[in-house]
Amino acid sequence: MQADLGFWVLQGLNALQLSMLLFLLSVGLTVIFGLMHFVNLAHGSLYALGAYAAATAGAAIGFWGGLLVAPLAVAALGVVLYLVFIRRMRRAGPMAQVLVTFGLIFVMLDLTRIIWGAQALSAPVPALLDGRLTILGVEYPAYRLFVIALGLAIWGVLALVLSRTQIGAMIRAGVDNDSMAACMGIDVERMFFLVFCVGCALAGLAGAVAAPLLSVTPDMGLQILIPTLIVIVIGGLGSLKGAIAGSLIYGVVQTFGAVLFPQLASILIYGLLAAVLILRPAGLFPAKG
Amino acid sequence: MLELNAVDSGYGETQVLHGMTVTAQAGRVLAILGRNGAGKSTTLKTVMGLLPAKTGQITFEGRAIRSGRPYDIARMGLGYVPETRDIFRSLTVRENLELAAKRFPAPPGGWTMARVLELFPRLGERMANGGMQLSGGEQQMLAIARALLMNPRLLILDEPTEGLAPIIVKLIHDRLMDLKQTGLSMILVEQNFGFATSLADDVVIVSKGQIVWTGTPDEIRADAEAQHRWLGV
Amino acid sequence: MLETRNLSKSFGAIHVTRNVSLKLERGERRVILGPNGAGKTTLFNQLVGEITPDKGQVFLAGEDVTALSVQARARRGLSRSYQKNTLFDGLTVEENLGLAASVTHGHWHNIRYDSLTRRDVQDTVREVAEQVRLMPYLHARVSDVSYGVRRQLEVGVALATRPLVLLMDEPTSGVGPEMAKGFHELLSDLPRDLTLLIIEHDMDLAFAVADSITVLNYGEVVFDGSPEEARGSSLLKDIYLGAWEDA
Amino acid sequence: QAEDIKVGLLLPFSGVYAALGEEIETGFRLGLDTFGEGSGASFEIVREDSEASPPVGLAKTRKLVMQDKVDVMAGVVSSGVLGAIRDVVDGAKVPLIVANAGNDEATGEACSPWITRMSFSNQQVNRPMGKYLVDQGITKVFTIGADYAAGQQMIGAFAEAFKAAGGEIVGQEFTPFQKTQDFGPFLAKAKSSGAQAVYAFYAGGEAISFVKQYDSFGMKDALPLYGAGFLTSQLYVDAQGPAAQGVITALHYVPTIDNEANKQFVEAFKAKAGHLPSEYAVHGYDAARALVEAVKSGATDGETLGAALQKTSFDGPRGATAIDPATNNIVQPIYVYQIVAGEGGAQTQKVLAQLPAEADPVNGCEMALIN
Amino acid sequence: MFRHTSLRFWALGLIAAAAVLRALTAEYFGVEMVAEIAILAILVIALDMVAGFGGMVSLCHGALMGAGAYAYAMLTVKVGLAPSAAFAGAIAITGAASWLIGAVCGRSHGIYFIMATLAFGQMAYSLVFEQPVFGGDDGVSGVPRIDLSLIGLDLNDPRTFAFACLFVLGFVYWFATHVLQAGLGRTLTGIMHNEQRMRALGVNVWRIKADMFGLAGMIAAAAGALAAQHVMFVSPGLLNWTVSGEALVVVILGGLGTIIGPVIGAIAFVALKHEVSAHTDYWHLVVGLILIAVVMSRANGIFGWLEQRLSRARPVPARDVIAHQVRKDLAAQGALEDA
Ligand SMILES: Nc1ncnc2c1ncn2[C@@H]1O[C@H](COP(=O)(O)OP(=O)(O)OP(=O)(O)O)[C@@H](O)[C@H]1O
Ligand SMILES: Nc1ncnc2c1ncn2[C@@H]1O[C@H](COP(=O)(O)OP(=O)(O)OP(=O)(O)O)[C@@H](O)[C@H]1O
Ligand SMILES: [Mg+2]
Ligand SMILES: [Mg+2]
Repeated sequence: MQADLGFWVLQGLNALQLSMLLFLLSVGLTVIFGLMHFVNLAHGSLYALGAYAAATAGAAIGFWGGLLVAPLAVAALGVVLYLVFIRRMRRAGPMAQVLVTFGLIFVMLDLTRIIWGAQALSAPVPALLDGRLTILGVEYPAYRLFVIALGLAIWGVLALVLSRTQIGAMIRAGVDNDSMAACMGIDVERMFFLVFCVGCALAGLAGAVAAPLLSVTPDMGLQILIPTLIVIVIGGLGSLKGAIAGSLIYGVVQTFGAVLFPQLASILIYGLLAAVLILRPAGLFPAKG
Repeated sequence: MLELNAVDSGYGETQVLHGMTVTAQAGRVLAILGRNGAGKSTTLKTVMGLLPAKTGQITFEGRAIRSGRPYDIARMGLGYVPETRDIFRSLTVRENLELAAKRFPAPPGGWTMARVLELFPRLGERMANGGMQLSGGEQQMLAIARALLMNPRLLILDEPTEGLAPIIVKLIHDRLMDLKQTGLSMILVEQNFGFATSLADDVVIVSKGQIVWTGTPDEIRADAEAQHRWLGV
Repeated sequence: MLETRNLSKSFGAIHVTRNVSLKLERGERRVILGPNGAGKTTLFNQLVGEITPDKGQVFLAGEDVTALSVQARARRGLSRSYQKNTLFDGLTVEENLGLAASVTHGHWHNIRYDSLTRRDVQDTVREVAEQVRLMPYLHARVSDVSYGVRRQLEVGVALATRPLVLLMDEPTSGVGPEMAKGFHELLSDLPRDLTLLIIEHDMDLAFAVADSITVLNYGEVVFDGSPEEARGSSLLKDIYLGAWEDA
Repeated sequence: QAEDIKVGLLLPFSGVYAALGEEIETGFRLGLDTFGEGSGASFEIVREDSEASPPVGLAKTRKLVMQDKVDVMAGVVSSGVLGAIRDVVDGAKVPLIVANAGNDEATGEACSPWITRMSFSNQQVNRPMGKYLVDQGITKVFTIGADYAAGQQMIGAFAEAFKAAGGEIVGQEFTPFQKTQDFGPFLAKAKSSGAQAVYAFYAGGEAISFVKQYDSFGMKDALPLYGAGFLTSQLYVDAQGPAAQGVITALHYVPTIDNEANKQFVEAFKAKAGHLPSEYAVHGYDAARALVEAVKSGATDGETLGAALQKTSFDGPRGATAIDPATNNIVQPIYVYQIVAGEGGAQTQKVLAQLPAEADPVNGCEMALIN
Repeated sequence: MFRHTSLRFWALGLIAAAAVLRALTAEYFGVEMVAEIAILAILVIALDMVAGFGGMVSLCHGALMGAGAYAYAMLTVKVGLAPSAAFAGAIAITGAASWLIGAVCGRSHGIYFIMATLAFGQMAYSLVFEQPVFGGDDGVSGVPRIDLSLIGLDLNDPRTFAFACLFVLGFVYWFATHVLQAGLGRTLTGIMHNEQRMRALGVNVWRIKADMFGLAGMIAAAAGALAAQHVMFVSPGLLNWTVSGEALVVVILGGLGTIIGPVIGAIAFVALKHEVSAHTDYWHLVVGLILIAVVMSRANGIFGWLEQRLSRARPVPARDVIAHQVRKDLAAQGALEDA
């Protein structure tokens, strides 16, 4: 079985697909995390919310509508969260932030249960992507290929925006020393607000993309949180490169670990995380800022 | 140009400024002298909106700026070089400079990247370095260069010569002199008495959060008693 | 007491120190001069072990310490102050000094008693506080005192370890003339067998306290001699002093 | 004269199993309402959230027993909680009607006269499928299930019966419990294993993801999917959608079972909860009924209730149901069903076969009868 | 730096009196709650020791406690050791493991430290969950309590057991505050404020961190061994990261870096949880909201708030120090990357 090329292609695609889903999620978190030094543990809940929004909206206006609505809805929630909590917590340091967002996890968990019930929902795969395509002699679900493509596309866009615009430098300056940045006429507050909203929208997008693939349950956000954190810590906080590298490493280790060393599978990734942190205490590709 | 009138300010519970009243005239250089801990830096921070003023008025070109946000105050044309320099450590030297240069386009004859690098050639050699890797003196140059690139109407310098080699101090002195000649208004907080008095048009001395002495450079040079009493020279 | 041989370090293409060889006798007081960015602080960092040199050795009291960690060198009597304050900001001045003294007196790793209330620690704290004129501030929190006071504490913490060799990185930058003068007195009060290496930009102080002067430029030792020689050196004037000294 | 029976209802009302807790509670209350009328007793329910966590469940059980002094307990979703509280209820001699937890030991080596199970046991649901598959001409099977005690018991019981009937297990995979969201890697393995069919056990969110992903890889045609009926439980088929069509599984209850008792139950439950009942609902419903029957037979306190519960037997929604006096486990028929398209695009269960009720082997249970 | 202010003594006395009173008078469940609170309080003291005084915000203390519980359960049930020997054994084993974790993770700071400890915690969780020796998902039952009949005590009596837990809590409180006031604790606090300077003063930073983490691990193990005896059952859920998260919540709710604060946090948390869950299934929501409100109040937890109102000597909240430290670290990393 292992000698068969098809097996490697298929599992490789599986790994890539998982990586891209994690990338969509972790990139938002890493941007908020690394640039604003804001520890948003509720990021997973935003993802869950995106999935619920996509499932609900999808039922009414179809998958593509849901894919559009979910990020917007989550970004809107992000606005509320920012105005009510985050803005006041920015200077409070990671401990307070961990706690407030830890509290938010539970609040949002129960809120989803109250609104959507405790039972699992799901979103259908759109007709356009319902089939399978053949790549390198392997039949593979079209929807999963779509996830891969979407992840790569978002990566490209973000890389372009961050490296080619001054906004990246402004954000980093604000992170370094917000009062000095303000003294240079940078509206630090507004900038962070935008960053936060974009991060939230990406989480919502990840949820919307995941909805047809997985089941939509209240605790899906909690489940995905640890893998996402592992991804960004392996990759290094705040860097796009880190998010993509971490996602790929996680996807590959998880997928191939599961099929090749099933007994070790669940320990493997934690071992890897520990090893990375021992050798490179700041992750593989820490942000330059 | 900039006026403080009976300003009280401080850090949380600790009040540092007690009725600080001082005026910086347009086109002139005001030197603020005083012992360590007198409240010089606190005055500047309050002007920039980094510390809230509890009472009193602060006006810049006639507009009240008390309790404005630093962001707005900076955009009104105040360029600030803090005593801690506050280089953006995770940005390269170039990025530090561009942050100002790209967002505050130089008026004709204003400060441009090229002119600033001419002023501090040392920085030119370090353009790709991270802000953190600069030596102390290089950081000071960068902080001044950065403020100049904002092409401010009032330049506020908090101990610009601290930690600089004499040759650089001289250089900065000459450049500031040039700036002064172009009519740029400046506020200068200094420990270096000679440096300050040779640049300033007006001198004030701060002690315990209040102005205790006002005059010209010549007057303070002549007033050994005041020097001894307020500056410990 | 402290010796370096061919110490070299570069960051990428920048050579920050090139073949620096220094030799300080016991009790010698040497001032390092040099333009900004000459590599003075980086030299200190290599002496104490915060940066590993690319090549060359460091000897402390005859022992090759090049491979030793920062803390190991510190416990052999090497102490430094920083150009940029490196203090325990949330603690009081007394606690800052006490932490340093408790390491010296060997109480730092004890789980039986409070290291800061030990007699020997308290005595050292008091002595040092007097030396660096910090008595009035003992119970103030570092984050509440002015910058100048912090500069004094920066030296005080380094002194409180009761070192054999003390490296000071621009100890008077940011302190007023009065305190700078006080600092001069402080230096003259220090025991004569304490070896001092000082980075200074204040020429009056430098010439007043130095037994010898070393000038660094672009990472290289370009001058090594007595203060008298330095005063007359045209090289020093060109690269460092400029015409400012008479202002 | 009206007796007052205090019932401790221990269910997860928060956490991942909250949905099951809700179903069971609704069923239980419906059961009390439906059957309690003529019993002459009134029932007081003290409800406690076990959070599906053994230590919490244990603490709550102790509270119910020692402080609230309940006459009887009902509930328990997770086998872990059941294992944790077993000694307490056994020691305190408080009868417990298990309304879900299916671990085999509870009615095997760790059985207790005070613990009566009205739900199912893991092996009971899966064992009959071994022979059934061979009868359908399937002799090579790949099994896959969640890696925890219940998953291992379910798959294990099936595999044993399947091999006994002459089948061959060509591959076996246990996936990390509640940590696996992407089954792609395992499905690829199953595909290349040379099996004729896949037999799976999953529940909850994992069941939904598994069935959908199985379909998306296009495996249903070449490699039909069988499994324990929890895989396509009434609770999940709506979310699974058309992906579930064609999957054949076995379970002790589906809402489409054709008998009078079930019709009434389904009607009443729908009226109350607004959706079709799942097997979890029926556990609660029948647990309540067993309790009421025990009271009707004259039981008034813990001890008499315990004795009476051991003798439970009635025709309920799942057909003829009785307690096996040797283990205190339920004996019930098992239904093989397939998910097919129903009216209005919904999925419905088509019962293919009713396999006869069969008591579990005693498995080391030494059951003392109460009185 | 840890100081015993008079407010702290008052709080301590009040808590002790209330606990004894409640353990004496409450009904069954009330007594159980005392034991539950005492055990949680022991755990959070262990966490506050390293987080509040060393900036080592650990997300594996739940796992350490679980390890202690499992070690105790395995040593009694599977190895057949006497419970008191097993108690000591559990503390020793967990302490050693904890020392190693501290030594390894001590290199990283801030959020990286949190994640590194999380990784070790989850590794332990997976190990226990998946190795059949540990009973997997089903856990290990039949865990005995220590036999104190020699001194005439029966720990199987809930009231006696609650008192035993309170006794251990008292000892742990004394021990923790003592260590924090001793050289080791002072040095650790110095490291939290400025690691670089501590090194330059001659301190072996990683040793201090590892030693303190090891001591805290021993305390967490004691909490675990008590928890195992309390429910007489252990299951893998004990080691899950959410337990560590909850412990952290309790520490901050009470007041990071005050030792007495976390004890108050434990009382508040357990009481709140029981009170709210008695009224609604959505108790997570309510507790979450209250938590947010407390943290947003900008005070350093409940005790920090009390301290702010009632005492003049206002120590710098450890969380501000940590915040500052993390910022510096992150910026410094950016710089290193350029080299
Ligand atoms: N962050 C702070 N929190 C509380 N008090 C402070 C703070 N910073 C400064 N102070 C206090 O405010 C007073 C004035 O400080 P300031 O920095 O304005 O002095 P300065 O005149 O600039 O002195 P220097 O020449 O030393 O820089 C000092 O007494 C100092 O103790
Ligand atoms: N980590 C680093 N990476 C790259 N370059 C560095 C690094 N650290 C220092 N440098 C460079 O090395 C040179 C020497 O720096 P150093 O801090 O030793 O100067 P200095 O002599 O102390 O100057 P000053 O008097 O201004 O403090 C500077 O040009 C600086 O930019
Ligand atoms: Mg100042
Ligand atoms: Mg320097």
